[in-house]
Amino acid sequence: MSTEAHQAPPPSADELRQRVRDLLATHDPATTERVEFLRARFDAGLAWVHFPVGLGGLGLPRVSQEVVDAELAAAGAPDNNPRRIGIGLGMAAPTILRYGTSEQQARFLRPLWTGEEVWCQLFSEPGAGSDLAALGTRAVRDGDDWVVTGQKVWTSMAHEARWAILVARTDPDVPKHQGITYFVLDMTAPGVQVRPLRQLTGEAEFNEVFLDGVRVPDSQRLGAVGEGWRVAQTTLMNERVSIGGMAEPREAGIIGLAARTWREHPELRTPGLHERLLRLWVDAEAARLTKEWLRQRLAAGQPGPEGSAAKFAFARLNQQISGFELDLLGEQALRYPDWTMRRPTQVDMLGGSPGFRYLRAKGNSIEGGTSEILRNIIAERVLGLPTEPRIDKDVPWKDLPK
Amino acid sequence: MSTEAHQAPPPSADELRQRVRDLLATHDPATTERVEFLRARFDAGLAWVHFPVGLGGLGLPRVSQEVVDAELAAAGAPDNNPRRIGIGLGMAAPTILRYGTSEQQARFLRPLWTGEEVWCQLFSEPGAGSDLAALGTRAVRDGDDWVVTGQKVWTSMAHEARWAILVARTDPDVPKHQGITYFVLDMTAPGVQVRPLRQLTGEAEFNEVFLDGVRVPDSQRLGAVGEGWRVAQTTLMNERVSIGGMAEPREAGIIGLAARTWREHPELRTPGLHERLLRLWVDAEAARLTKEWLRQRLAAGQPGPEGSAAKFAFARLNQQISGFELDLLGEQALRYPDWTMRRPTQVDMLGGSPGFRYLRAKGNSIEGGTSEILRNIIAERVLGLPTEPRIDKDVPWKDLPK
Amino acid sequence: MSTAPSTAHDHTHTAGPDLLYSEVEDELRASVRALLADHCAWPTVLARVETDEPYDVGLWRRLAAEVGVAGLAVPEAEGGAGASWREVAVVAEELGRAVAPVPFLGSAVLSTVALLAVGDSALVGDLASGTRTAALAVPLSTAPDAAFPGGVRVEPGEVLTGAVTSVADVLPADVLLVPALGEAGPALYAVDRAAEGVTLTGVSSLDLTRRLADVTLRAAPGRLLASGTAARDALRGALHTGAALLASEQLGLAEQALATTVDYLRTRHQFGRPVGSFQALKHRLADLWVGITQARAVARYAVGTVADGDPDAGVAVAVAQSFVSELAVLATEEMVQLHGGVGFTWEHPAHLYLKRAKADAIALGSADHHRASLAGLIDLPGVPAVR
Amino acid sequence: MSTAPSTAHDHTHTAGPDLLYSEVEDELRASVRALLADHCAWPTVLARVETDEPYDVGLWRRLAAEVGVAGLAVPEAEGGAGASWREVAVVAEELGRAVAPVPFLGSAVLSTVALLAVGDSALVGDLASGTRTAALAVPLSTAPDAAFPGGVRVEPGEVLTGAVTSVADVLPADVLLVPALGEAGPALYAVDRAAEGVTLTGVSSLDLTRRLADVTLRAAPGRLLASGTAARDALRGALHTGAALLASEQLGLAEQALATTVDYLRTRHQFGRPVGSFQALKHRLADLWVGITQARAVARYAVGTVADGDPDAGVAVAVAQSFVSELAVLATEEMVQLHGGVGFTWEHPAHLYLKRAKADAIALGSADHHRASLAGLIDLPGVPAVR
Repeated sequence: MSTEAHQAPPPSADELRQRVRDLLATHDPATTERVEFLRARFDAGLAWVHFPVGLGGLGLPRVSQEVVDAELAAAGAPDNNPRRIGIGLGMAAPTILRYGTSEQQARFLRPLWTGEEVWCQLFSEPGAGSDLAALGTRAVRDGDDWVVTGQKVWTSMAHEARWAILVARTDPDVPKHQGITYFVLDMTAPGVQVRPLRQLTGEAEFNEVFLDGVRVPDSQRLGAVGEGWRVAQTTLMNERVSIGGMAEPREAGIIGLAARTWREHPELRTPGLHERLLRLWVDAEAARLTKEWLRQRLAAGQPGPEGSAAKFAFARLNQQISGFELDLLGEQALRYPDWTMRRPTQVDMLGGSPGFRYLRAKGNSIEGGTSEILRNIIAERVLGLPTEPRIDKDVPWKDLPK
Repeated sequence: MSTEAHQAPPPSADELRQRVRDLLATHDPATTERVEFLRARFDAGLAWVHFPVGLGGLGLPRVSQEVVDAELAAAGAPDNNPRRIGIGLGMAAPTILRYGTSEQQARFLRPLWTGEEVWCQLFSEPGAGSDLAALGTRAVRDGDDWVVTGQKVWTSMAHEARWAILVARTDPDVPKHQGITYFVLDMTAPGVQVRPLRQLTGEAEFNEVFLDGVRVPDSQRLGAVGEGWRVAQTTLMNERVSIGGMAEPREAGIIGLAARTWREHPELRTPGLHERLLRLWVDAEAARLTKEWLRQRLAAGQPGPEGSAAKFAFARLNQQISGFELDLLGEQALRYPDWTMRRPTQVDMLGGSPGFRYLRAKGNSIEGGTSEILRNIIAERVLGLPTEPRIDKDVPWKDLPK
Repeated sequence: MSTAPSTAHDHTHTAGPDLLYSEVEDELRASVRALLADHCAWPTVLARVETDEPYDVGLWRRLAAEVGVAGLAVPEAEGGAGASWREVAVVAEELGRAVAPVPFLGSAVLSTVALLAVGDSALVGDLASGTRTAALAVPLSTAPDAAFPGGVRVEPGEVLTGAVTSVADVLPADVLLVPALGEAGPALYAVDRAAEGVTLTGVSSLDLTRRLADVTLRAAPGRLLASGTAARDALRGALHTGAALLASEQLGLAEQALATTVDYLRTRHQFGRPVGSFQALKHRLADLWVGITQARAVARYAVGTVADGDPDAGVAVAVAQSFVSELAVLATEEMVQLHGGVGFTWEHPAHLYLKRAKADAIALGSADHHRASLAGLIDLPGVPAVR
Repeated sequence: MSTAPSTAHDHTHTAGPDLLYSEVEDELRASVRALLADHCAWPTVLARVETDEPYDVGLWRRLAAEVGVAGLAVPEAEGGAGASWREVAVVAEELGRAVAPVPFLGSAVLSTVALLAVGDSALVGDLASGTRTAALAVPLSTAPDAAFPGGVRVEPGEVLTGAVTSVADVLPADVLLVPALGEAGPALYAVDRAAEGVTLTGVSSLDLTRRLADVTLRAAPGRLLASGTAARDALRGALHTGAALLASEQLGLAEQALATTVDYLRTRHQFGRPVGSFQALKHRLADLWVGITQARAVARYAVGTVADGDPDAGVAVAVAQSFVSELAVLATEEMVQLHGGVGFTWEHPAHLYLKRAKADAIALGSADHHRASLAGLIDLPGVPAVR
């Protein structure tokens, strides 16, 4: 029931399939180099069909993408490894699309989508986590450039990224939400230093990024000066919407691993653990059905606020089930495979050890919005409960307690 | 290790016992009328030995009372039915002792202690529950009297009480904590109307009290005009300190009833309920040991803030165990003995039906300070966490949102 | 406890039923809600529960006649609307939301399923039109996989003798559907409420809005509906569908408990602020909303599988009763607590919701019972029996 | 599972042990805490755990020599301080509070109890002075009422062969106390760590501050300490007292987790306010404080009954492990969560507490295991076995 692209009648599924066949005819996946194929796909408007014509899309409803993806998958075409470039696809691209100039869109979107250029996100700071708007990284105007100095944290892929989306404070004398500006930053520029940030699993998925007098041309600003907070909302909104695609099978998450251990090791079972497992299984099934409900809503063009519930429930379930796994395993859980510092490119909850899962799951209720912030959002935006008295909205940023 | 009554050496336990024997010699419990015996006991300073001489006490440490009570109980002496007059003993008396004039002390304390005059408490209002200081009952000066108008609620024993302790607003133009004054109100005065307040159990333990132009002589004021909030702190502090006396045996609370049902009805058992019962039993034992710990602390002269933890845990346990009882009973729990409105003089959690316990326990986390307020108190006064931004402390009462 | 032909971990169940509400269902909901708003506001309910007529039969007739709620899942040929249990579930939500004292569960669900199973079109049609109501004579706490009840025996001459305790919706019923044991085993009989030998004794019930009664039969004349496996299946089917629909009722209870509490906390002030602005309460209500969001998906899935005859219905209903029962109790307990003193009074509706939720949690098998059944269905067995 | 000679519901246990800390204990605590503050600050601990010497043997010698922590419960005649397990529990709290990597549990508790039981004064004296340390060669997860281990066999010539996995505090140990099965049944042996045939393999452990090792014995010479019932009782007594003391360690962990979190939230600002002023967090921390208050009473009672030889010790220890294990895990999980991102990093000590708490919850019998044992002790049996 989408109302997008009403001007011209959208191509039918058959027409879309024809476009895919045309692409495949001119670029046989079996013989075309991967990057070249992806570029051609982008140019054919089949990258993200809901993007405008000329920017990798056809101005179609989002759901039409399923037709394209299915056809291409059937033909054995390479994909753009979306998990590796998730920040670019999910956060940078929608923001560039909405706030970027046409030059910026033309420059950034194609290599972003093909994965030739990896993106990362320079938002969080040691002193500004949940309260992102309190950020203190400064950007000072100097001719046609901005000079950026500060420290960012929790930056995944920073060590592989070519570009970053960045929010920085350009005016400390106004209230905190008003003095922020949004930039695209070249991660190869002088003054950018990336250090791995080791986490309690022993690994370092993330980085700290130190910015010391990094020059950013004003042409890499996204949106107006001082409008960075509003621009960032687009980025963050897209971070949380990640439900969709296929229905998830029962026991697909880590509950499946716990259930398998239970089935294969009768000697570990106790009545108390049985009760706990059954409760967790039911909770996992409830979470799965909620995601399915949400998927059906999105497919029907009725997005709802239940996505935050899904993230929230996911974090709690992962934590509870992984805690259960260790209790079930007993002695074996006292052993941890390896604490050696490593640099994984993505999180593999299902492939890791139970101990890894237990520890890594602790991050699920922190990353991408803490469970506490999600509860605030649900209470205020969904339930309409009144906000708390705020004292930080009208005071100049520089006068706030830190 | 109390430092009370250091001036004169306190009488030894033997001397106390002698005093009791003297009382018993002149007032044989077997032949003396109950009230007469209680009056004599009061006059002998054996009512509450930590009260001053002349007011029913001997200025001794609180613990000395145990000696007296044990001797009198052994001799078969009547007691003053402390549960019936709990509000007088626990709340009114300490406040009168601390803030009352000597005339007030002489007039009120003796019949209060003997139970000849029952007391009730007129604090809560429909619009001022947890936020007691928001109360709106007005007291207006008129010559030597105050004229009181307003509505109070949750008043137990109001229908049997001769006197009430009352807080009322005497100045609406100052911030809410500053305009309150504390009075003793005659419950038989014209303009006092008591109506039973039925609760979800079907019973009416409590009352609503409507005050319509009730005249209170200024001589019945306790403390200075506008000092009522501070006076009320003494009352409320004494409400929460009620731990002491004997150690509580294991399974003495409602967990004992649940355990008995479990033992006597193997046909009701399921593995899931077993796990729940064991957890509740452990929690009940933890609560019991905590009360024992607190009792030992008080006996050692080291009172601590853990009393609020005990009340809090008590409410949660009663609610959880009574909920468990119904689930265990199954079909039987679908039946409730009787919804007829009754007027009990005290709560009998252990003697009532499981359904009654389940419903009545809902009040445990509301009455005498909600669990939410108790958590605030623990967080701020015990853990030293910062208070929330307050907007109601400096605004005149009349300008507060209601 | 039943055993599972196919286990859950073979990953066969992926998409399954439509979980959303259709436009038709939205309209149905609006009609039911409007009628209940006019005739079933909670002060009306509270006033009724202590009278001699705890059920509002007039309201039920009206719901049946004006909105057709009694026969939604009954085929048109048998006098119904030819819709499905999915639509009935929407009605269950609304009736739960209003704690309506009507014989919906007993007549339009339990009895109707049983009668459809045994093919008694005449009686089904009467129930569907609301001109008569029926009750299934089992204790309300009976679980779908319970043993066939043995409290009533068939005696020579097709008369029934025995007793059944704690029967829901039987007080206003015209007909009792009675599971009984005859010489040839299980049987299901229809017994006229007005027949000789039928005695109903009202029971003071925890749930004020669904009054129970004890049924005594002394050589009461019965009409055989089914016997043997057919009787057993009819009873089990009725209880199973009932458990699915009950989850929707529980969802409605929980939703209304949350909505009422949110409204109260938005307007009630303490410490110079709306109480609903205090973060600890906000977080608890947010948790509750998350739970209700999940309960909705779970309940819709359960009734969807039942409506579709999906083989996953056994798991789905057990999951629904495991999850939604406890959620509804939590929601109503929070409703009482977060209303402070006023929620503890008889004159506030919170207790009607609390009592209904707690009774519903025991009805048609407790959450604990359904979790135990689930263990067999999804191949998560308990401790080996050797110890 | 052991059966109870006297059941709990006969209401015999009322007052019981002193639950408070004595002045002597307060002084002991201050001494231990001061020494740990100087030599066991968490950056020191964190730096050590990834080295080849995860245990701080120097610190342990110092604690033994300067404060006498290793022999508090050992009679003076055997080289100890002649105090009781009550005082040892205070040390356990402080070591838990510091997540100190010292062989306290293995040497000063498990081994010392076992050696006192079998009457090996010489070795007890060495352990008490801290000049030597010992470890009890059982998996750390072993519960007090577990079956006697069968992984090591006594072979002719009093030599031992077999393997034991996941042994705590054995890496720095001089002596291993090895339960073994001989021809005459259970036996307990002392084995010199340096003896031929003894191999230790360090294990990468969940708890970084209590590194485990696997022990392999190949015809290693052993010295018989006890056999038969005496060996069995010595082992069970060691594990039982160990479980009581572990509750005190877990209490210390929880207290420190709460204290650290409160300190952080008092100073950290978000939204222009100290984070600790947000009510939802305050309520969670208040709940935790209530739990810790209860855990303290429970742990003191457990160690009190053990110290007094009170017949209620079985129930008391099972209650303590059921309650305090989960509380300590919760406290450290809240510590990680409420520190936000920084609590998730390797460079913050929160993870050291989380890992110790989770490992402790599995050590010496899980909470689940202890609850199951408790059921027998307090006459709350499970479902009758007929189904």
